[in-house]
Amino acid sequence: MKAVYEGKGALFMDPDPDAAREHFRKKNREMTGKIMSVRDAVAKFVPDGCYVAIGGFGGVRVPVAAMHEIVRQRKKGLGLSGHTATHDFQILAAGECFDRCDVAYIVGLEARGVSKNARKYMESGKVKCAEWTNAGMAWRFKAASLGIPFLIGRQSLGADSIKWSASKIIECPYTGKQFATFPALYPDVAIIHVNDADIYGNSVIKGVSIADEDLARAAKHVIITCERIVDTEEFRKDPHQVMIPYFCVDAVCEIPYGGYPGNMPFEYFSDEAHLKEWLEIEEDAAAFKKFLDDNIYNVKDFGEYLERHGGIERMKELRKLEFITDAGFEA
Amino acid sequence: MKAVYEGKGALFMDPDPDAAREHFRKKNREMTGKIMSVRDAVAKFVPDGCYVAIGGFGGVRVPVAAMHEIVRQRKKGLGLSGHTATHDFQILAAGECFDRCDVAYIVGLEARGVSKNARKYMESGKVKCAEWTNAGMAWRFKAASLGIPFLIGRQSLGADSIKWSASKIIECPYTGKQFATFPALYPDVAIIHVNDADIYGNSVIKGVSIADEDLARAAKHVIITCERIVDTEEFRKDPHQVMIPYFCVDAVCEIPYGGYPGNMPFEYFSDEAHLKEWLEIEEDAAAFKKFLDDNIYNVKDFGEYLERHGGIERMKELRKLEFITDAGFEA
Amino acid sequence: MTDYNSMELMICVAARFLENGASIVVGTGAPCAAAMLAQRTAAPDLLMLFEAGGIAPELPTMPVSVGDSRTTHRALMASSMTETMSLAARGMVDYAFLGGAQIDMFGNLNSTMIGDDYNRPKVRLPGSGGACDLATNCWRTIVITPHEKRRFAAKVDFVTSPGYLTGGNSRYEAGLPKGSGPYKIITNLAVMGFENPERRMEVESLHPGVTIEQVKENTGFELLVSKKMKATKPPDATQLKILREQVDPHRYIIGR
Amino acid sequence: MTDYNSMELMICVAARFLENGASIVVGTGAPCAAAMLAQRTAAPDLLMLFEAGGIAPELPTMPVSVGDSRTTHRALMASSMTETMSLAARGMVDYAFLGGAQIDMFGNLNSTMIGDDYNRPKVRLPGSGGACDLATNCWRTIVITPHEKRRFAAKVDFVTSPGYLTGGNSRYEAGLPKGSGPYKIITNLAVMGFENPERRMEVESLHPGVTIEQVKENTGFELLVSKKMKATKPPDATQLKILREQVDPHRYIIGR
Repeated sequence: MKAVYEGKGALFMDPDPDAAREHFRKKNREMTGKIMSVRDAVAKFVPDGCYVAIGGFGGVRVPVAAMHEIVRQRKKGLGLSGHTATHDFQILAAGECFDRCDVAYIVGLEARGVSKNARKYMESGKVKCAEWTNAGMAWRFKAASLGIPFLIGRQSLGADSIKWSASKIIECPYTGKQFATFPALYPDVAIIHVNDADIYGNSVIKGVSIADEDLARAAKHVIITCERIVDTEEFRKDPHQVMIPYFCVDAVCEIPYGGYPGNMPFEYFSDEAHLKEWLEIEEDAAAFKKFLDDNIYNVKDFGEYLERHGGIERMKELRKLEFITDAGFEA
Repeated sequence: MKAVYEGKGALFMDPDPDAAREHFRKKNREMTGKIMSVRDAVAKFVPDGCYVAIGGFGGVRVPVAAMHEIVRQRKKGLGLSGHTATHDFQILAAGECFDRCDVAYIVGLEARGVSKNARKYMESGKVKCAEWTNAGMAWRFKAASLGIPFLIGRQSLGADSIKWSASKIIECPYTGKQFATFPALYPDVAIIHVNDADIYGNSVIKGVSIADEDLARAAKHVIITCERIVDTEEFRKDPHQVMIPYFCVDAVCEIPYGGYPGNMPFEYFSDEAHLKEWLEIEEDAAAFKKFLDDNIYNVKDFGEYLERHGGIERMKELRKLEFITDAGFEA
Repeated sequence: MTDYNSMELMICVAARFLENGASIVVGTGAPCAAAMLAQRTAAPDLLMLFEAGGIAPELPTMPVSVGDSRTTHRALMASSMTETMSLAARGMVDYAFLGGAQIDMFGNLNSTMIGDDYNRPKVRLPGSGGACDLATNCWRTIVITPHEKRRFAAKVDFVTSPGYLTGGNSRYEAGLPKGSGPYKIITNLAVMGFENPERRMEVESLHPGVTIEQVKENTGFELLVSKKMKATKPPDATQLKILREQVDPHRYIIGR
Repeated sequence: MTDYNSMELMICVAARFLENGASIVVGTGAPCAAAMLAQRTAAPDLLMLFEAGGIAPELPTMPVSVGDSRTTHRALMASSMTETMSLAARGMVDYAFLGGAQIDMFGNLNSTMIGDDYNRPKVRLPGSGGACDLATNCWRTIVITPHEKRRFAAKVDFVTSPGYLTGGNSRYEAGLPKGSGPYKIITNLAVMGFENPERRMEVESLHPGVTIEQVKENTGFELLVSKKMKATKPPDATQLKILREQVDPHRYIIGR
């Protein structure tokens, strides 16, 4: 099959399902307990240089505790999927943890503004990029989850992103029309924050799933961070809940408020004041360095970070805000 | 894009997403009530000659009431997707309603045996076939639901089915490996039986979905038959339930026990005795003709059919059987 | 005469383009306000979709992310990005609102970078997000943007979201779906469309008190002017009341 | 010595091939009984999957369809066909049981038709269902079948589910996944495998009281005989007790 056009962007990961099959063949299918600390999970499954994909979207259901841990452990040379990566991207950019990135949406925080530091990092030349779209990245995870090397779509046709991506343009053998190809993306590790999980990794996501059902299936390793551990019996009682089955999962870390200061649907709303603080302090390099020390590097764990930002009282307020929905997002 | 190989099987429906887009552009997105009788729904949305796809699988969650109605209205010249079509296939074959079929699994009823009459019909030369697989058909619906003209996969490679399908073999532009293509299938109408629906067509499926979430999105028209109508408020209270949104749906028909004598997960188990009766009576052509008269042609509606097979008392037994799971399937 | 600011004007104008029974993928900010306003006026059955998977919510307030909790508040489905994006690909989405740092005369939008070297951008912008996807597959895209010369550029530095590309049939020749494309550009000065064979940006209506010269002065390329150019119908009192009291009572958007 | 019938024998033999921690797509009948027996003996953590979407159920009794209610009884997920089929495509499924009206020396199976004209079959069989899909993508396929000359055919009338095709590397040259393919054929007479470079069917063990001549007489093609051929280990008392009392107390399968 000859492509009509080939983008010259980097393909950071092998899209060959046979390579992935060799890995998945060896993946554990026993129901073994996988509880560990987020520190151990990051140490074990996020080696320097590996390719990481983050669940959630736009500061919503983002595994912030794991992001902090990656920065704290000073991971370097990671590959990153920037799939409407906002506060998560901002944190990893602050740690200069990655040096290559599949971009769909980065540096911004949607309605909140742009991370000055993340932008600076991306303008520094230190990060090699390939340029995609949100649906393009979703298609790449879906291709991987279907065990096929690519999926076609029209997104990126006519756009400059295709030049800087690893998409190709092919002619459909049925219609003769042009479509772009989206190569399967099998990340080395996916980190996904969920509402409920059992000790084996069966996981329930409330609110929108974004592309996380496909991401969990595409990734070679999966770290689940969850608001709470529940008994497997809860899932067996009603088999319509689990979105990520245990055999996709390698580590389960219980971290209540692990998505703070982001929004965790059906749990707590985002702490817009603290997110604003992040954005503002980035204006001043020295202050930002101290801010990172105070909030990540010199902090024992995520629990201590939560304490520094109001602890359980603040969390209770954010829970209220999640359910008292007419309060507006700046409350 | 040149195909390495092209199956010579028929492509009954146009896989071009642009043709489908023109249809979907005009599809109603208002929340208008769509309640109607199954008689009216079949009369309106299943014209002679159209291509029909049936939800459910293997006698499970099959819209039997609608199948009877198609036979009773003596629909002719239909196209049919045979995606582990068992009792539904048997009914439509008894009515000789279709003359072309995309085959994945037909004429059999899995562990129950083979429908002699359906087999005879398929051996008669009256039905033009193309040969697929279950995953192949699922892939075709998924391609349609993704708005793309084809999806690739390995199923059918090396198999003779590919010769009698409209699959082609292409070389992956990333790996150089061979994959089969599965052209999008946009049926004219899908008929799907569900547990709960509201008057607009928002629908909840309990148990396995088979490929019905994709089928509902692929089909140009969708008839929902449901065990019960529920208030939309039930769905708005918890937005994780609805699998088929109202804007895919054209008709909603409330038919309690509408999947009888099949199994309806979380409602009632199959009536194996009656299914056996169907299989056995097909051995005798004259007796089968009378059986069809008594059960379909000379029956006013599906309610009368249920009455003839024990009515509410029998249904209560089958409900018991669904929940008393150690009774075995021949009880 | 009712008093209003230019954000209110743009939102009210945008809301009027959304007819009842249409579907729309909604972003944060002004687009969301316009869709909410339309639902509360002429288009109660406007089907609201969010790119991260929120389907038909009853929005209690403005979302801060297109994936946040608000987007599934009393929604019919909490689904996935694939759900929304494939709805668009199937032709089930009538409208999407887009934005960008630059727009050219064919409605091509840039939200990726400023500069001429992709590997060393002068300014790195967020990128497509879902914008390119929606610009590709939704039937009609609408842009709400301030009217500034540097934004309305002769050439965008990067085509993030394709409009009519180089005009004429070039959009469809590139493989984009027939009949789709930019529909209206709504600024603080005017409304523009592309209803001409070259598919070039054309002024369709001028906002109250604005002259065509003002519009041209603030545009970095040659604008066409519709022969049927008229005055923009200003916001009416009902629109403003609903916008201010129900849609954005905290003035997050209209207070900008 | 324990007494058993040949269905019980085949099920017990098949169960022993399923190791703990493996995953398997289960069909109705004997395969399901074998998987349930394995779970209750050496392989409690055998991950049971059904092609219609039932994931890891605790089966209360034999399903009558691979999509019926039993397949989601106390399951971890009630998912979709795409879920199971894509698990297989990703290499997450170790075993599948298959069947057919005909099988050839390379393990190719026919469940589509008897005859030589596709358009006018002498006998129309159900077709692939999910068999071809599983034969393609699962790592190892196992067949449980009666040993009859007309079934063990020199040439199958239709390759529904590809085995090793024409032997050697032909399966992989056709694009099927490396390392996948037929693993064991279990009949009422013997167990056969394909552990040779030609990928031809080879007798690995003879059931108690069966001679190699008997096997050959009931086979329509030339069988290889493994140099390491041994006697099949008969069902043990524990297996039979569990099979009869827990797995199939109604004797739906073992009573056939």
